[in-house]
Amino acid sequence: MRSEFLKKVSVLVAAGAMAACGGGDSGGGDPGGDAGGGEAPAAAQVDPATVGTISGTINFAGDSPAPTAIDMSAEADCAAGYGPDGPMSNNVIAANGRLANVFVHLTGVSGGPAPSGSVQLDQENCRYMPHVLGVQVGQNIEITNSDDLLHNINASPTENRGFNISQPRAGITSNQSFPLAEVMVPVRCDVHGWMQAYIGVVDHPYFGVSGPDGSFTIPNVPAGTYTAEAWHEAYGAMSGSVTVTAGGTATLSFDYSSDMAGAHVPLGEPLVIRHGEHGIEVHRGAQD
Amino acid sequence: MATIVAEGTGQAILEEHHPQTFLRKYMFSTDHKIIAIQFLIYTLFFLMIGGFLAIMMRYQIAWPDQTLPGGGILPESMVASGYMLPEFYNSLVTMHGSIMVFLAIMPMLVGVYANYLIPLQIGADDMAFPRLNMMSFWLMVPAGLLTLASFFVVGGAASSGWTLYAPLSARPDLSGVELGQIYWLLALVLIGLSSILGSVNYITTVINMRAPGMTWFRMPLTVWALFITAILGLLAMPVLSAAGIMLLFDQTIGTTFFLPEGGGQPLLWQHLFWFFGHPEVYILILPAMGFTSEIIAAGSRKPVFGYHAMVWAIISIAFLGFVVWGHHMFQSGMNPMLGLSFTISTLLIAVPSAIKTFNWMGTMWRGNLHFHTAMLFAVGFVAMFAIGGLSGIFMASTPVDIYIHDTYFIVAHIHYVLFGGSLFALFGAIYYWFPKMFGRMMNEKLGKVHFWLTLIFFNLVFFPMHGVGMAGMMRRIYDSSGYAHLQGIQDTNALITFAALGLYASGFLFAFNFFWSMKKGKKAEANPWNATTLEWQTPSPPMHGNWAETPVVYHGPHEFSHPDVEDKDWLAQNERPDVVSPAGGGH
Amino acid sequence: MDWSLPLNLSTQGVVIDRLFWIIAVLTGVAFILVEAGIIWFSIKYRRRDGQKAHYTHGSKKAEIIWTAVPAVILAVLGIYSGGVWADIRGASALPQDALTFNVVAKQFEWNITYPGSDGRIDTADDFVVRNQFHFPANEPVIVRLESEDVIHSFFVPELRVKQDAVPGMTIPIWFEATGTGEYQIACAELCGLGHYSMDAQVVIHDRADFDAWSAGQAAGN
Amino acid sequence: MAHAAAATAGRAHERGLDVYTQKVGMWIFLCSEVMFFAGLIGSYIVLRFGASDAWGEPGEVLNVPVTAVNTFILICSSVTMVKAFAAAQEGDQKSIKIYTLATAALGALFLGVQGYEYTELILHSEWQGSHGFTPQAGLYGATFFTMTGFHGFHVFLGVVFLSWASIRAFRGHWGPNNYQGLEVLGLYWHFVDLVWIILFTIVYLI
Amino acid sequence: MSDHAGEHKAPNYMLIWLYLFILTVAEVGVAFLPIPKAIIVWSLLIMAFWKALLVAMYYMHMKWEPTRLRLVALAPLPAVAIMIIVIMMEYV
Repeated sequence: MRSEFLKKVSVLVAAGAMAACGGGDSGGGDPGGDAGGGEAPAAAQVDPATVGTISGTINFAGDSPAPTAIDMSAEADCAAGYGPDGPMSNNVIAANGRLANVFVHLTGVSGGPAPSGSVQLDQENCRYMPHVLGVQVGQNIEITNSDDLLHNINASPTENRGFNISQPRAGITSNQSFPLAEVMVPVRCDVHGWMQAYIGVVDHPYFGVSGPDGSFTIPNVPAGTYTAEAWHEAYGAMSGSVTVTAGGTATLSFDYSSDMAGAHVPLGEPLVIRHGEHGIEVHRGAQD
Repeated sequence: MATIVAEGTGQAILEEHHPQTFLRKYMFSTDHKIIAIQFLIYTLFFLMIGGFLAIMMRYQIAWPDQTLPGGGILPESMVASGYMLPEFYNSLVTMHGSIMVFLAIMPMLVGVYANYLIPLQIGADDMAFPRLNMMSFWLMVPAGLLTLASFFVVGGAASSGWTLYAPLSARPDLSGVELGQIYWLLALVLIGLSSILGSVNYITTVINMRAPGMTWFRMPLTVWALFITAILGLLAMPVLSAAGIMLLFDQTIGTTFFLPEGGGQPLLWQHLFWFFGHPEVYILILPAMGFTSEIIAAGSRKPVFGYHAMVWAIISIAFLGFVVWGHHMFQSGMNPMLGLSFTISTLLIAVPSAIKTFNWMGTMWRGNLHFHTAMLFAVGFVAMFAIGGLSGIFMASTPVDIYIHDTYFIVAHIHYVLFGGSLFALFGAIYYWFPKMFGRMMNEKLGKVHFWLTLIFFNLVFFPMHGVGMAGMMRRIYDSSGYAHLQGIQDTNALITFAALGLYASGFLFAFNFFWSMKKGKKAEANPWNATTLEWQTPSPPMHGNWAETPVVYHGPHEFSHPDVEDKDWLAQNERPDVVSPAGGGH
Repeated sequence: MDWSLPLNLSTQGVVIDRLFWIIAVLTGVAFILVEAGIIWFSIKYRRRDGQKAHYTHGSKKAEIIWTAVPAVILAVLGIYSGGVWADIRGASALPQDALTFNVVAKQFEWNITYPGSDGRIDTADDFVVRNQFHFPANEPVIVRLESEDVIHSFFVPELRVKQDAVPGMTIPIWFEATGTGEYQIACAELCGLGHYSMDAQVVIHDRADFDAWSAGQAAGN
Repeated sequence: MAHAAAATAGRAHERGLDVYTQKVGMWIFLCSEVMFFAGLIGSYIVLRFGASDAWGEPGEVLNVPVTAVNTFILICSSVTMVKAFAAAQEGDQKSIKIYTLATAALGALFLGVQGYEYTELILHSEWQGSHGFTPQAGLYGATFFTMTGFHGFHVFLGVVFLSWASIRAFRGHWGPNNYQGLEVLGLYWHFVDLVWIILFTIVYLI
Repeated sequence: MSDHAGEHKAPNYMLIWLYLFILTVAEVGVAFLPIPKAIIVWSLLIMAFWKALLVAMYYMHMKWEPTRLRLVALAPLPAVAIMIIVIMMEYV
């Protein structure tokens, strides 16, 4: 990775430009913002006559993996926030034939500028909340520490420039953004080895993350036929096709199964960067 | 090299007596005195910056649960929600050390005083290679700018400690710092080059350009110290440059010299760094010892006690300085057998330091002590350096080092040597040679207040650190409140921080005195201290070319209170022995 | 203000502390002599009208004395230190067949591998516990230090133990605790932004308690 | 002490090294260069001992015949350099011009061959199953390119100064009263040659 | 330096060049001989040292320089030796 020095410098320049453009107005509008980060923020101007909604579920066949306990015995402060069952991992949640924490996004489309609202990433009782989140290129990610102890946030993308920052006490927030599309960016805390999150960075607002019931919604999608891609950290990626009609709700579901555990989980697939009329355009290599 | 070759003969030096533009005279001057003053302003600026970083650090250590006052003006990558971030603290630790060592103390000792004093004290009209000399200053300027800029790039300034231990320093993914580290390594290469060019110049000048009669053992101890220092720099700096370049490659182009995942060796970095680093420690103290000898002799109105012993002590420190570096690495995983030999050599190197201390006391013994500010600082140096030297014995003993290594005991030790030692001597040197540099005296009253405040606050800051270290407080930690064994010393940490504020504030008293005296100070005579060495036998400040006529030397350097001299208590090195003929001086 | 060495709980700590205090006394005496001398000279020989300094270039005898005395003291100290060092870190100092733990440092955690019920490391019943180091008192134990990423340093003040953990190397150290209780491992080598909070629990048990704890952990896994 | 006096325009001096100042300066500078290359070569030795399996046999990757020729080129440039100096002392203007120019040209040729060697290694060689022997190719590649690269950089600087010296030669600058510059430059050039002799042996042949 | 020029006859630079050439050829030859590696290494080191010495003594005129300058030139070598030997002891 370190050998790609020049590339990283160019990314850095892009990051600087991005910060200069987007840094000014964070904290502004979009009150309906998605604290969970699970849904795409509404695009600024949407003509309801031309858009529809994608709604779907992530199905899960086979035996649901048992929730895993986290050993927080050496971290009394972390463990204190949990009930009698003790701390459980929120990484892989599969129950009742549904799979949560699947990142779904359309491919081959590009959207408008990043919304002004921030996406929240919280650290609560030594877990990331949410565990999987989506964000638009250049959109602000507001990272908050709700625990009164040190967390560091170590993002290790392959295409973007990574960051490794810390939040030593409760109430500290930091703002970060990614200038390039990348699915997914892994995030970890080195102080608490179990803490992991994944951020899907795409250059359009058409993405969603499945909730505990396995459902996701992508609103305000212009009518048309799209390829959608789903990503899960343990069960891999898959794609499907969906046609959206104006004013309608299209359904899209993905079928995961327990025997897909250990499938190839793509992280930060190579991107094609080109200079288009709207500045830098980024496409996943596979779509080009 | 072009410069060396292009230098031609000394003709060039003489040609520069012609009138010059402002730019040629004050910016791109080749006059060693102007270059020294440029270095002085430069280093005072970085001394102030380095001190400020320390103050921010101390605030965090003393009150880790408080927000940093005024922290709001700093970017979110340094101070978030009012709290200093650990990565910024690490940058402060790193850059405080780096700036103080490489941009403040070392260039102040060598860049300022080797430049200013070597030609004047040996009776030369300038350096051997004046243009190389100018280059060595102008290489420091981009180095300083890179250093300052590194705080404001993405990821912040270097944060792996001034020792830059690999792999942390070579792995941006682990430290969070990429550009800052690269900037600092580039600055380090520039500093290395500047230092090497300087050393070539100083050594050549001392070897080949001494005035007639200035034999080796008639050289003032300052020149001896600066000469040996230049040799240390010449031989140690390139190793750091080589290692720094390898580290830079590890970080940027993907080599693995110091990265174990590619077969490299983290300990190799430490060996190379400390092979440079320990001679560097002596680069930082030998000149200070030279100034002190000089000032104490003049202040006591006595020849330096044991001049030859002093010279041989300097030389043996320099030799031993190359074989003790392993004592920084006793707990590093180095072959324990090496630990044993490094212990012995380290304890041996304490002997010449002891010799020097006793000789300074011997110089004061039965003297006629004039306590002007410079003398106060010089005596303060001896008192403080003694503490620093003695606390070093704890570390030299390998078993004790197991416990105190990487604790505040080490921090206390290094500051007793570098602040109580080098910086005290430097303050003394500034007060002592200021009249020669600027033709005006510094204010003595303010100077004395500055001395006493510095002495008191300095000891309040650094003496308790021995205690903090004994209690087991690790170096470079951002918040000690999470450790049961450190609960008892938090009030000490707060005391240290208060004293550090006082220490920093008293620095401004000095800065005021310095700049005020430059303009408004009392006019200085050629020889305000009635001193014997050559620089005092030419006007203050000296003219371009230094001498109306080349001085001829007849005595050793510190002929004070000679019994056969009736009307005064000093005999300049170039005074004809008409009245008396002290037998060659020096014996 | 608590300016003293913390409680010592290890056999080698006894020797280290003794050496520390020997040096403290030696340097203390030297400190008092030097500082008192400086102050005394400063007062006694301060400038007075009509006083002329004593003209001398030094004394060979004095030089020899103050070269030889420190040299002898330091040489003795060096030899004594060397002996203690060899007992602690020498090639043959590592106790045979002592209970062995693997301690793997990473940013910013200590992962301790326990030997499990058979008392031997590198066997199938080993188990790993994060940030908790339990070991029995009153017997020598060996810690094999490794690091996954950068240099860390294993420091337990009460045990007077400190050793860097270097990536790419396995460094064995040993110690023997003389009492029980709960303490902390601290990281003593700057290892990144979480350096200050890279602590771990140290719990020193009686042998019986340790075995019980170990069995409980093994069962839990 | 005639030369010492010459160095500072007639001023009297205490005895120094009995050598004119520029030469003293260059030798002292070379001392620091020795330490610089010692840092690099020392690291190479230590790293190689630590991981000897990562190194190839002589000729396995590196092209020994081409480099041997290159070594020969550098040795030839040393002899032309010293000839230029001798010519300057004798005032043989024609030889001064020929030899300074030849030295610069041989230095440039050395760099050209090194450039060819690098290109071949990076683009057309195989090392440990992967294509291209680059600075990233383990410690072998890293040490090889660092050491030879820094030597090449020194050669490059030498060529720059030699070109400047040749220009001066064509202006008739050098002569029996003005040969110090050539001698000092020669010292640098021979030092670079000397370093190459060491590097060629320990990097290519051992 | 004119005084020095008078002190010694200019050496036969071409002869030194021939020496260096022959030694280089010998080095390349030895490197590929089917004999134990240790012998190759030591003979190569000796030849390299010999060549370096020839360059230093004749081309860099060390042979005719005053002893004081020779001492200056040799000054860094102990430091080099100490550095390499001590770091090598990590592997003993």
